[in-house]
Amino acid sequence: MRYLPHTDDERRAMLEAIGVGSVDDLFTDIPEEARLNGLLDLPGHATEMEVDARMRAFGAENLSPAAAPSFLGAGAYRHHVPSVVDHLIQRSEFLTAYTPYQPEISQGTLQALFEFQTQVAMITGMDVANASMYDGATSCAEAVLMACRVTRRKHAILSGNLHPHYRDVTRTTLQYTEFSVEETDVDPQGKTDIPEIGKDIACVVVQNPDFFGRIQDLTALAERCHEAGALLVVVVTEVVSLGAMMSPGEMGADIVVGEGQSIGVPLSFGGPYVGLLATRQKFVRQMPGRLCGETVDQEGKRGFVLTLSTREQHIRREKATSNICTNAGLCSLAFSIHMSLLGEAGFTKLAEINHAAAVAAAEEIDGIEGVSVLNDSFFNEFTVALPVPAEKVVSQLADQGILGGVPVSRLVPSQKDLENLLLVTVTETNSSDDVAKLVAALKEVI
Amino acid sequence: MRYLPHTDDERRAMLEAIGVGSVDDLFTDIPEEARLNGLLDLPGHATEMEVDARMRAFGAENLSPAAAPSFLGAGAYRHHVPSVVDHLIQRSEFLTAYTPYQPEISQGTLQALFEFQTQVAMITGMDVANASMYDGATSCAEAVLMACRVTRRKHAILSGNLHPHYRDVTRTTLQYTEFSVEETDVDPQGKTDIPEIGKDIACVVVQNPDFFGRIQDLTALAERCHEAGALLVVVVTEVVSLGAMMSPGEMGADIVVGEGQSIGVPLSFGGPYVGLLATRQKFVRQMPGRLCGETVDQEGKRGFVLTLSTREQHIRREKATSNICTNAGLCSLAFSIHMSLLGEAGFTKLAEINHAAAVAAAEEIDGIEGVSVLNDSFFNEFTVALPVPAEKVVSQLADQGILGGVPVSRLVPSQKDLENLLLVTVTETNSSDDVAKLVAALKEVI
Amino acid sequence: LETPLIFEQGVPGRIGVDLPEPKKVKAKLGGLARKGRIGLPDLSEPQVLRHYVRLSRQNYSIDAGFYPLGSCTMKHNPRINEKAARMPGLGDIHPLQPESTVQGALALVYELAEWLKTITGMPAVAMSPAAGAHGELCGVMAMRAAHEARGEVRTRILVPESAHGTNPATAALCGYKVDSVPARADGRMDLEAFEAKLGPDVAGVMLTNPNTCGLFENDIRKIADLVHAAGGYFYCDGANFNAILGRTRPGDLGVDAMHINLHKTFSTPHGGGGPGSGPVVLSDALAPFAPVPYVVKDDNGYRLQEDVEGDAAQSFGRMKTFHGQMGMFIRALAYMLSHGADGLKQIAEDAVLNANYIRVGLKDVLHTPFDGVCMHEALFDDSTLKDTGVSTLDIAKAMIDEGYHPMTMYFPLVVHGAMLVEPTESETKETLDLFIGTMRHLVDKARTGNDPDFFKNAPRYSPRRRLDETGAARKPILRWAPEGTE
Amino acid sequence: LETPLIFEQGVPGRIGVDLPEPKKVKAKLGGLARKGRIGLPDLSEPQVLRHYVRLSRQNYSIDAGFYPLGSCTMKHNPRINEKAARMPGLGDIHPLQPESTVQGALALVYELAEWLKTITGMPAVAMSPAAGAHGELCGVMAMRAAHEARGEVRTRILVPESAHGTNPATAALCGYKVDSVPARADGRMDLEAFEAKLGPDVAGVMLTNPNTCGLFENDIRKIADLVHAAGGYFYCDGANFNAILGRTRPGDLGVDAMHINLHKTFSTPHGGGGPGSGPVVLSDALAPFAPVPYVVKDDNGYRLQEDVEGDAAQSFGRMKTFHGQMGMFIRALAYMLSHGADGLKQIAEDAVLNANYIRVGLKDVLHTPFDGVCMHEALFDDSTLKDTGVSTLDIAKAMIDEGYHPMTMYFPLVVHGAMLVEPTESETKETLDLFIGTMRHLVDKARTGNDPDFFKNAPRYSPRRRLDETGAARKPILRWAPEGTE
Repeated sequence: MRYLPHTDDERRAMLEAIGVGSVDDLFTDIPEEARLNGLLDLPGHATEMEVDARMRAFGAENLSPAAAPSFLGAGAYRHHVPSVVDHLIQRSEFLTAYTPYQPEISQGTLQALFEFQTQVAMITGMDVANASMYDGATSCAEAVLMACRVTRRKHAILSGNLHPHYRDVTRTTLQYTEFSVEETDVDPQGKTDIPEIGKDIACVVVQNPDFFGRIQDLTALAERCHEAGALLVVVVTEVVSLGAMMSPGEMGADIVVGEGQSIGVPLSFGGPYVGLLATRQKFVRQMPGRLCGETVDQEGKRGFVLTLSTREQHIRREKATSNICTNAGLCSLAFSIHMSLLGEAGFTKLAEINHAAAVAAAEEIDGIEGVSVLNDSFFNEFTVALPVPAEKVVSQLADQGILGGVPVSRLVPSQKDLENLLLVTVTETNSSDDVAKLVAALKEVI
Repeated sequence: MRYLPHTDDERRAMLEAIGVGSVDDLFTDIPEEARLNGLLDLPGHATEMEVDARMRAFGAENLSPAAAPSFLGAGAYRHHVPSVVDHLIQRSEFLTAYTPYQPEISQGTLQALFEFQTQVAMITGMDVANASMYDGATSCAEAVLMACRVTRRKHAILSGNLHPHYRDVTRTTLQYTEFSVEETDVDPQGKTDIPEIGKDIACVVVQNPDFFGRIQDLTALAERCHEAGALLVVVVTEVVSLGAMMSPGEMGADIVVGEGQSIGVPLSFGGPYVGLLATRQKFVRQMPGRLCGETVDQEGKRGFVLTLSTREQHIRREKATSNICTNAGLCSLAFSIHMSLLGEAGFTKLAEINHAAAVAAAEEIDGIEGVSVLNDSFFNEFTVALPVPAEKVVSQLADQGILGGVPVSRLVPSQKDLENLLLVTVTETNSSDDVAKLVAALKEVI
Repeated sequence: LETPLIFEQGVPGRIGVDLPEPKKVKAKLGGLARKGRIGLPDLSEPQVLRHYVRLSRQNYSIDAGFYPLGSCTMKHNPRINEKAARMPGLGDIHPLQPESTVQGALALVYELAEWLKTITGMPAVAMSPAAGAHGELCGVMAMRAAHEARGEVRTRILVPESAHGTNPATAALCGYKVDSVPARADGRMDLEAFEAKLGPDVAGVMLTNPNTCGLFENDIRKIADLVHAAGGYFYCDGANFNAILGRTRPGDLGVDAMHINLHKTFSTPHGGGGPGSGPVVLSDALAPFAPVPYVVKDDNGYRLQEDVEGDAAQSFGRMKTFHGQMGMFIRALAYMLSHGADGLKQIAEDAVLNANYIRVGLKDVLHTPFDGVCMHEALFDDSTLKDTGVSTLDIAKAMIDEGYHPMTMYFPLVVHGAMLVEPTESETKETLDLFIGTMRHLVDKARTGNDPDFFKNAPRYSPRRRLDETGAARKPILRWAPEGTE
Repeated sequence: LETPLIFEQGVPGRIGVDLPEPKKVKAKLGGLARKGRIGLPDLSEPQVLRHYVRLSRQNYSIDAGFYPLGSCTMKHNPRINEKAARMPGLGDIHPLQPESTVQGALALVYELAEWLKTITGMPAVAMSPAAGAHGELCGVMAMRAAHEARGEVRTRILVPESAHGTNPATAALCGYKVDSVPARADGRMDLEAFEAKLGPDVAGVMLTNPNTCGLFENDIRKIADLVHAAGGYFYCDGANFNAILGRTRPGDLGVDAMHINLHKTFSTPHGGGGPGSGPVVLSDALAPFAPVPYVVKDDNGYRLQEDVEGDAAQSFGRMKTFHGQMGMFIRALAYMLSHGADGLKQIAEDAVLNANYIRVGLKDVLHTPFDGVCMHEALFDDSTLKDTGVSTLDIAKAMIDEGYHPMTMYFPLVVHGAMLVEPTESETKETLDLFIGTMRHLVDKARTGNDPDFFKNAPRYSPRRRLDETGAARKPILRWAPEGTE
């Protein structure tokens, strides 16, 4: 077997050195009735050629967005990732390194994390960020837990226009804790306001642009939160929007969480992605997740270490503030490399291109008889009201090789009144021709 | 432009430091009438996304052997290359390094070359090998030049069953030198013998297995050559055959040249490939191409350097023995990594699999009515006599998505008597199903 | 040459990504367009490439050397797995495509789930957890959901002293009080103490097996029976599953839930700290409570059960934005296919063989706190270093200069100055022999005591010397800021 | 830890590639099956991976630092080019597929040829040469074929003293005697001497432009006219084409043939010594003699002219097994598309700007043998080091310790202790400033003369110290052999 170096001779020699007669003697602690005799009921080892063919076959049964006009979003976005990003994250020294607990021989990972934290803080308009979380939804749940710790309060208000999965994950994460959440109505028109913020409320969580794509000015809400002693948690699922929009920090957010997948990370059917979490300096010690900090070595040279780990569970055990242990390491590196390539000029221009492409597409779609775009404002994703159920339309478009968008009903199946709504995303990867194909196909199927 | 770092401000500052007014002042040596004003008549710079799409479109217009049962050979062979090979050769330190003229900071490349030389010497059964040439045919031409230098004779005999392109390249390379070649008849039956070897003959060049796939025992020919004071040059176009066959060295060859593409190097429409050249210790100083040798550093540690460069043109200029300057660097690295992965056990087994698959396929093809396999012996490639012109059959198979082999007429267009012959190669990449498809399609079209 | 921060390198006007000109449209940003600069540096592509290549060269990695990091299972990461994860139709598909357009992806997830079920002997598996700790959360939530479904309120969870720190943290997040069970002299959980702590308020036990001392909990069947008799569930931490692959199955040991670290046992790369993936196998008792979404196969092919309804009506909820760490699933399945039934068993045997070979090779110079054979990792304490002035940490740092990544130090907490060495099955006998020789040399050197600075000043040959971690924590600098600010 | 040779690592029985069992058949090897062992070592995949990763870490590379190697044009190698070369339908197609199945590949080669023709202003291009020197051979063979076609026998070829060594070697291989033309004091070829040497036996001239002193041959039009008037052809060595991209075209300068190093000017990676690619552009006079094969576009699409017949009846033959370095063509075209007309011109301008910036930055500490602006490389001599005991070589080795690859040394031969610095357009002003500072520091240090060992013992921080090259050549060890043999 190509990955296993020992020959039978070597195994024999090693068993002898250990002083046992056979490899079975090393497994005698396993209760006899639980020992497996013979092999698992699985095929034998496969050659690389076979594995390659098998994997290729799985891939061939999917319709790749690279091969189809594709307008999918709703929390995961297709963007062009420069090839240098994927090349770099595959370097052995990044790919096959462990968590940088030994800083002397991990400065590469550590400096990259420090730079990542800085980039995330910059684009969100916050003071500090952590070294990443699993994904956007888990970041959101952790932000609520963090807000509860900061405010020593137990309840959170989630906007109904927060991505349904983010609400689900937050609710799931908190269900067995002493904390609870309430949710406002789902409202594609964006007219529902956050109710009164009581003295027991730790935080209000809103998404911007919201699930339906609408952009809101959150300044007033931030003030209401602060007056009530609560924190404002702002969720960003399309991080490219931060290149075009006023940052959550500027609007007064206390914690910003988001999904960083758009920058540097492939769609990969939903994961692995990279959760972002940024906050104000004063809340640093209540942050979940890993943090990398600057320091000096014995010779006074600048270096970086994982820090504030007293918050973490391997030190505090049952008093730990979260059970988060790994971060999204390599995905945060990809994010950071892509962001470094973009820079200020590239990141803002990428946002501009996305917005402009989406505005142009929205106009065309809005011009279809019987179809209307609900949004007054949006970044690169907007809600289209169809005269028929969106799920069916999407399915018909798929038959024509077009990935036409995400039906709202897929994420909010319980609300019949939303079943005609379709979320459409347009990015720099969509040509005018793609949009024309979508428009033509929509006209045909409705 | 993403690859060019200077900003206009920087350019201005630099021009000022240089003391010229504009960049045009740096180009005044160009005669005015030859200066280009404005831009070349070419499109402007493209984004990576555009380049990616453009290249993908070129690829999409080809029928990839990965997507079709494919039986092509005749000097280039499809084999499975383990993914670790391509990963490693893309490491910056290998990919973007220059020729290792500064050995202190090039030990990686140098040690790999030393290992490559050793591997090539081992599989060919020779004492030493060089660090690679452009490809098999250029190696062949260089071997003839080398034989002329060694023997101080001026004529070479090329077997007619040497790959036609190898004969062409050798003839082309020698045409303006003081050396000349004569060629024996092309003979698919393999009955033509090498004529008498006169005292003016520097070398005899034969291919084994020959162009039609036939395997010969060259021991007697080697003796004849040596008696006549000539060298025997053996050409190997399918290097995997060396895992199954007695080596040219064992048969008495003086120089072995070959195409190393089969090990580690993708088909890539014909290049870049990796030319092999190995010989006896006594001829070392007459070898063309780069050589890497072992030595020690100031502290006595083992290290490697390019050596015997006094043979090379940057030292001897017009007295240089060849104008070969670069080698196939990265391709020889790929070869060496793949060979290291295979090892003795893997290389011989790979050869065994190829041979067995080809024997099985030859039997099936030979069983088709009106079709016969000409070879008594072969490795993984054999000649099939069809009842109709092979070129037409191949074209019909291609229409069905099958790459059915190489018509002999494509390489020897002048001989009408060979037009029904088809070269068929079967490797470890061909499934039994592939062969069944070929057989079925052949039955249909003939 | 030192590598400056990326923020110290840019010049406005440079660009690392060419982009087309945006269409001219009237902005619809609701009047909320960004006004100020973000502060990101502008670099060319070659600059960025060089920056990260240089950074990478300051890292140690498995590809470059031996990484005997106990409890982390740092094994070979095959490149075919990386290739597969990037194949067209796998790396580039969107999680919310219509199911009809992702049948291959769903089939792949389903097949991986089937392999995991066969390997563990368990009837169900929840695929979505993103890491080991996330998997623990999944398993314990399923336990709590099951208790609640029966209308039971249980408040305590039993965890052995030697457990990974995430175990108590997870229990706490599920609202349980953690009750710590002491270890016996042989390094296993004290069965009597365990039994004494059981009661109707005990939700279950969280046990790592093989445990963090590298030992198999040989009472495991009794533990399972006892906890089941008390109405509790048995959560097994699968971090060390590598040791028993194909030799025993959690399903045969009475386990109700176990997470599997795909990034340990099944070799998806650690990536400098992630991403991981932690599917959780579940017993029949816990399966109905598994989180959504999951893949279902029926006559029409594969579909996703995405909502808490129908068959999933008892699901405890959703753990992740989308369906799970697909990129890791692809790699793990490629790894499993490559090994097959024979290779998987060989993994465990060679991993355990290697650990015991190291244990025996060092036991006369480093004290093993527990007798007998170990599983896939060998645990030593610092008793032979007593009075030498050289600590476990010093030994670890000296190893860096010898070309090794240090072993795991000071864990498990139950052993003084613990050194936990996990060689994995990937390493050759030659590497182990060299390692044993080096470690013997270092311990000898420590015990002769004539060169204390050798240890205190290690490492010398690394990109950085020892770093001031205390200073970093006291006044944390967590981001770069332009000069003159803050 | 030192890295042993791969042959010192294997153990029989290990395997790095799993292979299926061969079919059972009766061998048809003509009784010539291999009998003995080959001697190759057997290793596992992780061992091989680690071996090469470790080897790679002993290399310098452009990706890791500045590589101011004159005459070599070590510029940024974009990764999109690597990606493109591996795309399905490009990296995996066979050279002898039916033309109908490779129309995309033929179109790509054709398009690259069109770009090269436009950029050089030449009417034809031979794509198959595998490297620069191979391209020279192609060009000079075309010259000879053209003379022969006219029935002329010419025996001499004129080459300036400062030429690349491959130039005379190439001429010799084409049966020509090389007649060396001296340089003028300003570093260009001496026009009068040149004219004096012309005659009816002169086949042509081989001139590098910009020349190897980094200077543009400003008499080039006169040179072309003179050689043409004498019935000869003008071969231009295009190694330094990077300097004049988009600013002038060989076609406008009277050139008959020029090779283009795709691995220099168009950035296909050097790969530690290859593979290269050296297409040759040809004038109308030489085009009919171009080697086969080449791509032809007609109404039915693209086809290959593979034989010396028909339109190619005057072709001088074939230079390579197949059609050319396709892998390099893909990368070069991707590079050209990425730059476009604007970017290509900017390349030359920035390359020349950078070289002059270094020239001016160093000219008060290092002597420039020729006055005035340079093109894309700056040439210095060692006169300011005279009597310091420090040689050009010493400076070069000291540069290694400062984190740089040395510049080209002792070339061109016409300048004493030459140092040829080519920064390329890829480098930032910061990098150049740092480099200038370092070089000034080193020259200052050499001239103060108080630490000669500093130079003689450099490099110190590289994987190896200075190596014994003389010993290596005296008794060459060119392969590993098992102990006890030889």
